[in-house]
Parts: sequence; structure tokens; C-alpha cells
Amino acid sequence: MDMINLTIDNRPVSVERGTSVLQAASQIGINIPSLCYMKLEDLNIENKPGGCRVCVVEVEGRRNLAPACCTDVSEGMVVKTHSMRAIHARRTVVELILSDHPTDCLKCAKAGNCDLQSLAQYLGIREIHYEGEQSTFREDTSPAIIRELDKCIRCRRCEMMCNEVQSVGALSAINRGFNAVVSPAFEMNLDHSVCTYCGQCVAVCPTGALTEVDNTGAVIRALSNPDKTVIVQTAPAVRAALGEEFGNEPGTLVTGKLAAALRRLGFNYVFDTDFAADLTILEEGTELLNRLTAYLGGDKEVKLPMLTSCCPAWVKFFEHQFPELKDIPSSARSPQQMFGSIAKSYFADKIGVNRKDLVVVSIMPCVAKKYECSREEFSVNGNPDVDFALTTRELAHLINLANIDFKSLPDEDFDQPLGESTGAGVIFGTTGGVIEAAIRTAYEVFTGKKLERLDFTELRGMEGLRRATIDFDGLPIHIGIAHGLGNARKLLEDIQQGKSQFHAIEIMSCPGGCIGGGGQPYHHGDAEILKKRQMAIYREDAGKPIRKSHENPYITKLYEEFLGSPMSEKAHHLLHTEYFDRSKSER
Amino acid sequence: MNKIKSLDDLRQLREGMQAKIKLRESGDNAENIVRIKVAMSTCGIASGAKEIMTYLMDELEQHSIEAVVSQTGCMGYCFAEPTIEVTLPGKDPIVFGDVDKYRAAEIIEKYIIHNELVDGILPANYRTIDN
Amino acid sequence: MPKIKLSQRTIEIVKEICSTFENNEGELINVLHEAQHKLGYLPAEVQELIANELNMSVAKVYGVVTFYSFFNMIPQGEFPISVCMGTACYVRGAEQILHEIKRQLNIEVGQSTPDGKFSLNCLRCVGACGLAPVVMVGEKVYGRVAPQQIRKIIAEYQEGCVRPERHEM
Amino acid sequence: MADYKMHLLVCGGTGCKASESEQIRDNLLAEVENHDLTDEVQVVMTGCFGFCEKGPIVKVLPDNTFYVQVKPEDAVTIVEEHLVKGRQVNHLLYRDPENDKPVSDSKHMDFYKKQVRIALRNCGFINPENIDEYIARDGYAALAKCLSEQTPQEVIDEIKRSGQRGRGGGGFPTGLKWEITSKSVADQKYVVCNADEGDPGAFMDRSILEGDPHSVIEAMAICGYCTGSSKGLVYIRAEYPLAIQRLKTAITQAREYGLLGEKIFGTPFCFDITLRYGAGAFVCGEETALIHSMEGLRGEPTFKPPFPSESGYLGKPTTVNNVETLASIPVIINKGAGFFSSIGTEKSKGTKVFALAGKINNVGLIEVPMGTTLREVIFDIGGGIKGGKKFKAVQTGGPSGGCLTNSFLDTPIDYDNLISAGSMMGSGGMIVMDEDDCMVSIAKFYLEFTLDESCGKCTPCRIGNKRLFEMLDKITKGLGNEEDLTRLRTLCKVIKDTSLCGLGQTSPNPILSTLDNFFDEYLAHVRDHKCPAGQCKSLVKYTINNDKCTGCTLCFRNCPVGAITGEKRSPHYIDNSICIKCGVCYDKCKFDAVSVS
Repeated sequence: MDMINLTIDNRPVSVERGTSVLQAASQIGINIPSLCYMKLEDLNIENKPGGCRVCVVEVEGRRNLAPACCTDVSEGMVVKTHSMRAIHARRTVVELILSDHPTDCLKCAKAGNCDLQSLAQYLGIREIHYEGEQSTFREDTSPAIIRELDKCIRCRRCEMMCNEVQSVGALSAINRGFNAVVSPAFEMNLDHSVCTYCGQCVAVCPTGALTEVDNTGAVIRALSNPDKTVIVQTAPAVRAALGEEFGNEPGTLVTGKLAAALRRLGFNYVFDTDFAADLTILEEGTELLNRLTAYLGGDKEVKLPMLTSCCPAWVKFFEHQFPELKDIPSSARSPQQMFGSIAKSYFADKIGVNRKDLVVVSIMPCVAKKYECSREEFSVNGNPDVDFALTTRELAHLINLANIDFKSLPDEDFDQPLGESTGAGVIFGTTGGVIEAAIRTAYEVFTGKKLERLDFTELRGMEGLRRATIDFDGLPIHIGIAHGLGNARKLLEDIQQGKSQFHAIEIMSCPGGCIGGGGQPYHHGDAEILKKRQMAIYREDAGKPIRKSHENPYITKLYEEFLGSPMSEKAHHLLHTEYFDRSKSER
Repeated sequence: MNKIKSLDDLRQLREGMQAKIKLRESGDNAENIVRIKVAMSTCGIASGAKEIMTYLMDELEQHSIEAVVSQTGCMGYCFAEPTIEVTLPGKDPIVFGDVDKYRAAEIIEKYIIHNELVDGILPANYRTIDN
Repeated sequence: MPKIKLSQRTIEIVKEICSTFENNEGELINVLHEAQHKLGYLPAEVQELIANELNMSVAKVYGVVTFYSFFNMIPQGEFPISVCMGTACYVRGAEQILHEIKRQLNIEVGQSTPDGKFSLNCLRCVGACGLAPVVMVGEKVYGRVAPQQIRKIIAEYQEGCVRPERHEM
Repeated sequence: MADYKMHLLVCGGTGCKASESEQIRDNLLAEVENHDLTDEVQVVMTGCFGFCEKGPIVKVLPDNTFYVQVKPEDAVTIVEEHLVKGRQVNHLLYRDPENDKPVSDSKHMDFYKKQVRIALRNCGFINPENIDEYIARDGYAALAKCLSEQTPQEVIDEIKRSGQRGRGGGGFPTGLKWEITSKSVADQKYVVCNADEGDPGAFMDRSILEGDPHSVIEAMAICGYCTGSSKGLVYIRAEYPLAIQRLKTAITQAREYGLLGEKIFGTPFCFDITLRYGAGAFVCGEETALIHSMEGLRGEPTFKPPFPSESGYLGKPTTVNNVETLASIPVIINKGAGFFSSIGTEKSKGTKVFALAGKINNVGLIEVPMGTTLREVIFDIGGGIKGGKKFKAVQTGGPSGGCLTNSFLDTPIDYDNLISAGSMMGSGGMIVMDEDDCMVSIAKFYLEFTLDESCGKCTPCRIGNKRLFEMLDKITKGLGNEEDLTRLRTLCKVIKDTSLCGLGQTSPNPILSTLDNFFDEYLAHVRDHKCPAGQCKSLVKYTINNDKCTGCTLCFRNCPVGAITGEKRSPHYIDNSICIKCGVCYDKCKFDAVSVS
């Protein structure tokens, strides 16, 4: 390995060639503040425009200060990261940013979580010497995301996520100079763009320029209305991340406390989206087996590979970008919507409540779920199956608001019947989980044999594109997995060109799957957090007594009492959906 | 148009072309070469100034003498047309009258090449229009 | 933003331009130049079409269009007036010239007169510094312009002039 | 082809063309035909002669007569008098400003005397649309020499020995730049000619491309040979239609002759050139921004290293050279490195082209040896200040440069001297200012330009320059205070220190240099709220002198905003709350009754 020796702040350090000064400094514990720079290790995500100029350092022999994030180390380099010259420049640069930033921190959604705020505090900025005109932009509210570009600091992280990682292309830098900003085409609102609401822009925005639509107020109103029965479902990835908002180490599982907190918030029934995930497996798994059987029976019309459809951002992505492939994904609704549909039919009947008086709230790691529950096809006579979707962050906020001491809560269980779930439902929260859950069921149904090994490690991991072949008792089933829409695009292009060899493909929009969702506690650029959440999900699965969806007794009961069988007419009506070509529409 | 395939092709083309813009090069460098002005007024032309000018240009070319031959207006020596004014580098202009081909050849041979004086010099009491 | 419907002919023109550049994303700027040359300006619908043809995002096309001052998203006047704001022109009084044109036409920089006859823009040095200050009307250059001449220059175009050849959307 | 006895060269540069030089050419042609002289007289449209102040220019050869400010109708006179009767047309001759005597030969004009033309060697001499004329002037001989006699490294060594540095502004040694690309290993490399000349008030590159496009093409091919690249791109401003057209013609001709394309001069070397158009973004003069723009992206710069020489266009090694740099290359090869390095100063060799403009008598394009003093350029070549006013400052280096005063007049011009004087070479714009120019306004003018042209990627340039501009604006409106001057300087230094690219790193130079050299003027604005040059409108007040005003009502009738009131035949009065300080009343008053304070 080619090692480079240099001196940082009078300390010798030896690092690999190609390391940046920023990384080299952090290896010896020197923290150089930065703002636009962001790197998600192992996910191949890096934002390095060298634009904010906060990380400038003094490099001996250079006329100007150098940005530590983009300056590679070189032999014999002498760097001063905290010389007075560097500190002065850094403070001035941050003052300049603040001079073009609203000072409404008190009511900013990002207060306390804002990188710019922390930086200004760290640098001890008490006065802005260069006041002047501020750039102003129209606020944009879509069903899921709010853009307040007055707060944009042009770090370009959102643009990078939207284009390079997600390949969505809803956002681009526009204009130039003082008026430069990141925006959809023609400065239209996001809902007029190809935006999928994956929320990855929100996940990486260092300030309050991009935030989710806040539904806590609506939920509070519902909870305080005595005429309403308010029930809640909570997605698998939430339990692996919520603790972070209360000071727990990343990767701490808080399933029991989560249920307890929701109950204390006043929800009448505390359910689990994992239940609906098990249901999804039965529907989607059955659909896959039907297609496979037809295919093996010589049906050339059958669409293979089958693609998963539980991720709403992914659904919107292919509706915009690959409308000609819209009959390839499974027609199964997402777990959130299956839950809503069953809750407002089966469960409402069971407890004798009119669907109009039943409010279904979901807690999701996702901002696209807000958009998903607003889709017209997921409502009956204008009444949505899921009324409100809150993000993990919003829930944390509600818990704090209600003065619930989260850490000291006892562990409680979910309510029945929609709270029972298997390990298969849990792993929906991470990339590779849906397909693993599907295989656990499909294998047994298809082969009629009991699956001995439940952990399909070949399907797990953080690689953006993964492939594996599972032996279905002599029949090799080829599986593809993609997380991040940019990776998904590659698989779709293969399908378009007829090159795809897969039978089934799992696609999740967010890097890491739902654990890395746009509604999760902010990772602030630390990819380790995502990995720890992923490990937590698999831990939860391993600890579950039942780990195969078709063995969930309440699912069996649901079919017996209500749905009949997977893919039955009733199931089709309540649990499946159709997709639309959005490539030409006014979006 | 033929392609230029070698250095020689280029050289040939250049030599051919140089003659065509030599006039401009010489103009730029007039002080250091022979300058001849041919009076080209009505009487001059009537007495054959045009032919003399062409003859001078050809002859000079033959002798490989770098020179600028230009036309000028009436010098006022109508009695002695065609008249020409010859300026050698570093010398005052001298005007020759009654220049026919024979005398032109003589002027080139004697005055321009060997710097000997030739008969028929007109008194230099006129002013060229340049001054 | 008001929607316009592109004529079939316009669509063909744009598609043709894109295909001369082999529908290559890297040729975006050349495509935009050509389209603006043929159509006079680049409305949103044309940008959408170009994005589609070059298989790239509209946002990116818009990002490029708004980066370069040469590209226009609104139709220019029949006679676009440009005032050179290069240094040589500036020190020889370009500001007064600009002010006078604004006053005469009663429009600001970047706007067109209500009758669509004139539009006003500033441009960087045209390189005719010897003639400073310089005003261009269409392709015609007016040098050593004095504020008093503006009325006369504008009058030249007020009536009876042939509209420059341009394809209608 | 006829053997012409006379050549009429008509300047076809943008400036002269704007003054109808094409009409002049057409009229000359018609007149030549009228007099049956088509076989004897050749009329040629050439590139820029440089003496734009006196354009349009017509030069008659072989007697080297230089006619200035020719009008289309003068064509008749030139043909009848000069061509037919052999008499120079006196009233079209240039007059020596010293003694008003006509000077017929351009060599004797002060404007040309001190010039040494290398990059401009063919401008105003050959027909740029005729490759033969370029070849006649040793064109493509340098390329032939390189291909047939020298290895790429030998050529690079020759250029390194010549000491040539990039003429685009940075002054990076050309030979070294080529060497880095030549040593980079890649399946494809590129040669890029940066013709995105954007400095306001600079038109060197445009003139070269219009007047001698082949010199650039030849040099690009030589660079291709040296660096191992077969593809050349010219990134040229779309605002230069004439240069584009001439370049296109030249490329076509070079291809027809096989001087571009496959197997040039029968050697294995292949090279061809395509054009890319800029679209009005000054920052694209920065090489990384230029490369992004060529790739069809927003022209935003990226941090260097990696330099384009290693990773440039499409990620491949790319040599980016400025037009003027390239135009000198064939001369270096033909005449040898020694010839080039014998001209100039110790660290800056050769000549430099400047675009001389502003309040100067002889506006134009000049080429002088490095080391010529500003005084020689401004007073000898430039003929001094217009209208007998006093010299105040000269701005070099465009928006990246600074304003130099009297005390720098005897400084020999080279890269290093200009930088230590607080300015820079830049691409070669030189704007002269006189006593009527307010230096705070000038600084503001440049800042406004940078503000307009900043790409907006990095904080210091995007927001910092905005704040600088706002402070200057405040000062020119008389709202500034002395503390602003300190803050101005502090912020300037941080912007220089922290900006991403050359644009931001140099954008404060116009402020810093005027703060250094004209601090009193700034002080006058902030302390006394006065503009000594009388240029800052907010600080100017127009008043009518009661004693002098006759009540003629001329000012009243001309005031665009109705700020003037008064009865006929009695003194008028200006309401300063309405007055927009346009100065019309001042200009119109025949009795000198309006005064400015």
C-alpha cells in the first residue's frame, strides 16, 4: 500500500495515497469542521463539491487556503487546520452564509438538528459583520416534502442524492451567482416534477431547507377528538432507529417502548405494520409463484422478473421513468396500505366502528408514505385507508411533546389482531428483507418442504446491487436486489433490453432500505448508523418465535374469517392495486 | 484542391504563393529595397508608361532584384514622358525621363545594379507628392 | 407559467436538431444554441422536448439554460437592443446610453416593449472597444453612440422594417 | 490568377465591419471594375489592423499608404486619385497628433513604431479566408517541421526553452503544460483552445481568430502531436459570429489540403478540430468550468488538482491553451526558441497583445515586447489621454486585475511585475481612465460584473462578492462610513483566500488595488460624502445659478422628470428631490448657468 507522510497541526501522520486532508486529520482525531461535504462509507455516496469553503486549512507553500475535503494528501505536506488565518476565514465564510440565511431558528423544523446552527455555535459566531440582501424563494409544499429555499446553503447534497444516487433528476442547480439554487425544472413545485418523494434530499439536507410535511398537528387533533377511534401502525424500520432520538446508541431496538409510548399518546389500538408485511408476503409470494408456475408451464406472456412493490417512491419512480414496465411489478399494495385497507374493513367491522370514525395513523421511516396515503386509489369515497403518515422523527417529537420519558418506559406488546407479526415481517425494514421473507414462504409453498435454513445471508448486506440464486429444491431461482433508485435503474434497463435473467427483484428506494429512509433520525453523514440499524433488524428477526409469514396465526385467521385465500377476489380488491403511466401527465 | 502530402508539397505551394503576396511584404519593407515609381498620368500612359511599368517589373524579376514598382501621378515633366523615379536604399530619389524599354534596361543594369549614373536624369527640383 | 402548445413543425425542428447531434446528452449546449437560433427562444415546452430527446432530466436542461446568459426563455423583441457593458463602453458612458434607452422605451433590462417590437439587454464586451460606447440592434452595431442619438436609432426601426426571418412556434 | 500590381487591404475586424468596411470593400471592387483595373488591383479583406480608433482602415500596397476612417463613399476617390492618378488622398491620411502632419506609412506612426508583432503577425496582412496566403507566410511550415524532423519531446523542449507562458492570464509555462499531458497515459487525449474571451474590454483573441485563424489551427495540431492527441476542440464565444465563421472556413480549407485529418504530411499523425460554443458565462474561461461547459453541463469550476492536463474533457488528459498562446507557437518553431526568448524580460518572454481602450486617443490592438513600460504603451503607442485630460489610472487584467496609477507608469510590463503592483496580466485588456473616472465606481463596476458572472458554487464568491458590492454601492451613495472601508478590505482578503476558482480568488483585486492607490477617494466618499470625480450621481447636486440663468426654459423643456420649474425669462430652479441627475440640463444650458457640486 502506497503510504504518504505528512504533518497536520505539528503531528506526523501516515495515510494511504488518495486520502483527503479532512480524512487524514480525522484519523488522528483532529476535527475540521465542514458543511457541504458528506460521505456515506460503503454506500458509494459522496458529496464533495468543495463549495461551502468551511473546511479550509492552511497548507504550507500554497498561496490560498485549501479545502480539506477536496485536497488530497501529498508527501511532506504541512497542514495547519486551526491556524488563526484558517479560523478567521472559516468564521467569515460562515458569517457570509448566515448573512444570507433567515434567522428564524426558533420556529425552524430543523432547530437542534441543523448542521449550520451547530457550526455557528461551534465557531462562536455572535455577530454577522456583513449584512445585506437575502435571497428569497417561493415556498413549495408537496404532499410529502416542503422546500424553503431561503434556508438553502447550496451544499448541493440534495442535487447529488436526486441525480447521482437516485437518478430521479427532479432537482438541479439552477441560475447562477447569488441567485443560484437547487430546484425542479422551471422552478415549479415538486408535485409538478418527477420527484418520487423518496426523501433522500430531506435526509441529507444540513439545514431546514428541505423537510417533511408535518402531520403531527392533524394527529393531535384526531387523538383529542372523542368521536374518533384512532389506531396506529408502525413500520419495522422505526423500532431500529427511534431510540436514537432519545439518546440510545444507534442500533438499539426499542420495539416494546415504542408500543408503550404509542399507547400513552392515546392511540386506541397499537398495531404493527409487520402484520401487514406478513400479509404482503402471502399475496406477493402467491403472485410470484403463480407467475413462476405459468412460466414453467410454457406461458410466454407471463411477466418475469416480478418486482416488489412495497416502496411508494419506487412505484412513483417506475410510473414516471419506465411506464412501459408497469405491469411487471407485483400488484400487491404496500404493507402500509394493506394495513389501512384491512383496518378500515375487517377491523372496523370487528369493533363495530364506521370507517369514517376510524382514523388510521402510520409511523413510517419514510416521507413518500405521506404521498402514498394521499393517492386516490387508496381511498373509499374520499376517505383514505391511511389517514396520516408520520415519520420516525415526527413520532419522536410527539413523544417529547407529550412529556413521555421514553427511556424509562416499560416494554409493552402490540395489540391484537393486527399487531402480531413474524420475523419475516420485521426484515422488511432493510434492503434484501422483503425478498428473503418472500423466499421463506415461497419455498415452502412451492416445494412443500420445510425450510431448514432461515437466514439467507447471501441476500443480505449493503452492496447497492446484489444477486443470488436460491435452490428451490432443484429449481434455481435467480434473485436480484437493488437499493437506491440509481441501482434500480440499472436492473430496469436490463429488463427493458431483455437482458435480465432474474425471476424476482426486490427494490427499495433508499440506500440501506427503510432503515435509511427519508423519515428516519438524521444520520448526519454517518453510514455506520445505517449498518447498526440493519443489524438490529436482523437481531429482532432472529429473536422472533415465528419467522415465516405464512405461519402467522392471525394472518391465517384473517384469510379464514375474511379474505378467503391469497389472490382471491376480495384480496384482489382490498390488497392489490394498479399503476399509472405518469411520463406525460401533468404529474 | 490537391492534398499536401509532404514537406515538399508545402514548400512548392508556398513558393508559388509567396510571389502573390510579395507585393505586401515589400511594401512593409520598402525602405530597404529599390523603389520605382512610374508616372502614370494621361500623358504618361499615352507615351507608353504602362508598358514600361510591366517591362520594369518583369526585368527586375529576371534579375531577382527585390523592388517595389508602383504608379504615381503626373510628375510635371510632360516633355519627357514616360518618366520614372528610382529610389535606392539610403539614397535620394532620382528621376529619369524619356524612358523606353532600352533605357529601362540600361537604368536597371547600370544604376540599380552597379550604381552608375545614367544619362537623362531630370533636375531634382520637384517635390514628390509624399512630402 | 402559461402553457404553449408546440406546433407539429416546431416539434419536428427540435427533434431534427437533436438528431443532428446524435441525441447525445453532451451536446446539450450545441442543441440549445441551434434551437434558439431557429426558434428565437427556449420556452419550457421546448426544453422538455429536448430533455426527452436527449434522454436527460428536464431539471438539468433548465439548470443549463438558466446558467448561460445567452439563452432566453421569453421571446425577444422583434428588434433586440443590446447595450455593451464592457469596461471600455462603461468608461465612455454606456450607463447613460442604457438609461436613455430605458427611458425612451419605458422598459427595464430583460423586458420587451408591449408591442413586442423591442427588447432590451446588456451584454458583455462585443470587442468593438474602438467604437465605444456600442449599441447593437439585432446584428447591426452602432458605435460611438451618444444619448442624443438614441431616439433616432429607435426611430429607424419603429416602422416599415422587415421582420427578421424566424420560425413561429 | 492575375498578377496584381497593387493590393488594397480592407480591415475586416469587428470594429471596422461595424463601421461598414464591407461596404467599402464592395465599393472599391466596383470602382476597380469601373476603371478596368480588375487584372491589376486586388482588393482583400484582412483581419484587424489593430488601430481600431481610426477604423475603418484601407491600406494600399506596395506603397504602404494607410488610409484611416474611410467611408464607403471614399472608395471612388481612392480609386480615381490613388490608383489611377497615383496621388495619395490627403484627407484620408492619418495625422500625427503632435504636429497635425499627415503620415502615410503606418510604420511611421507612433501607434505601430514600438510594436513587435508575433501573435498578430498576419493580422491585417493576409486574407484570413485564404489558406494560400497563410502558407505563403510560412504557414504550416512549423507543423511540417515538427512532424518530419522532431520528436514530440524535442518540440516540447523547444517550447520550454522559449520561456513562453500562457497568455490567458495565469502565466503557466506552456511547454510544461504540454509535457504533463504528453506524459499522462490514456487512450484518448484532447487539445482545447480556450477562445471564451470574456474580459469586458478585451478583444485580442477575437482579432487573432478573425485575422489569422490558421495560426491557431496549426498550433493546435502541433500541440496534438506533442501530447499524443488526435482531437482538438475550440471553445469559442457564441457572441463572436465572425470569428466562428472564419474559423470554420479555415478548418474546412485545412482539411481540404490534408493539413487536418488522417496522416498529415504523410506521417501517421492524425488530428482534427471541432467547435464548441460558449453561451455567455465568463466563468467558463476557467479551464475546469470550460471543460464542464464543453461536456454540456453548467459551467461550474471544480477544485484543482486534478488538473485538466491529467483529467480533463470526459475525464481524459486535456491541454487547454489560450488563443494568443497558440498563435505564437508556429513562430517559436520556425524561428527557434532563441528568437522568442530574446524578446521580453527575464521571466516573461516574447510579446504580449493588449487591447487598449478607454479614455485613450488610440484605441486598438497592440503587441509589444514583454518589458515595455506602461508609459510607452499609453503615451507613445496609445497617444495619450483623450481630450487633453489627465491620466488617472490604467486597469489591467479585467475583473481579476487592478488599477495602476502614475507611479507604476515606468514599470516594465510582465507577469510578475503586474502581480507585485497589485494587478495582473490577465488576458490583456488595458483600460485607461482619466480624471473624470471615479475609482470607487470603477471598483463597483467590476464587482457588479463578477457578481453577474459568479457561478454561485462557492460561498465566498456567491455571497461575499454580493456583500462587497453592497458595501461599494453604499459608499457611492454617500451612505458608507470609515468602518466600511476596513470591513471591505478584510472581506476582500478572505474571499481571495477561500474562493474555489480563479474568478473568486481574484474578484476583490479591483477593490484592493483602488483601496491601495486611491484611498483618499474612498475617504472623500465616506467622510465628506463627496465624489471627487463627480461621477457618483447620488453625491452630485445640480443647481442653477440665478445670476446666469436667463429663463430660456431650455432646461425645463429637456428635463425628463420635470424637476425644473420657473417662469419664462426668470431664473429657474431644480427640485433635488425629483432630480435624477441625468445631467441633461447641464449639457443643454447655453449660458453656463447649471453647476454641478
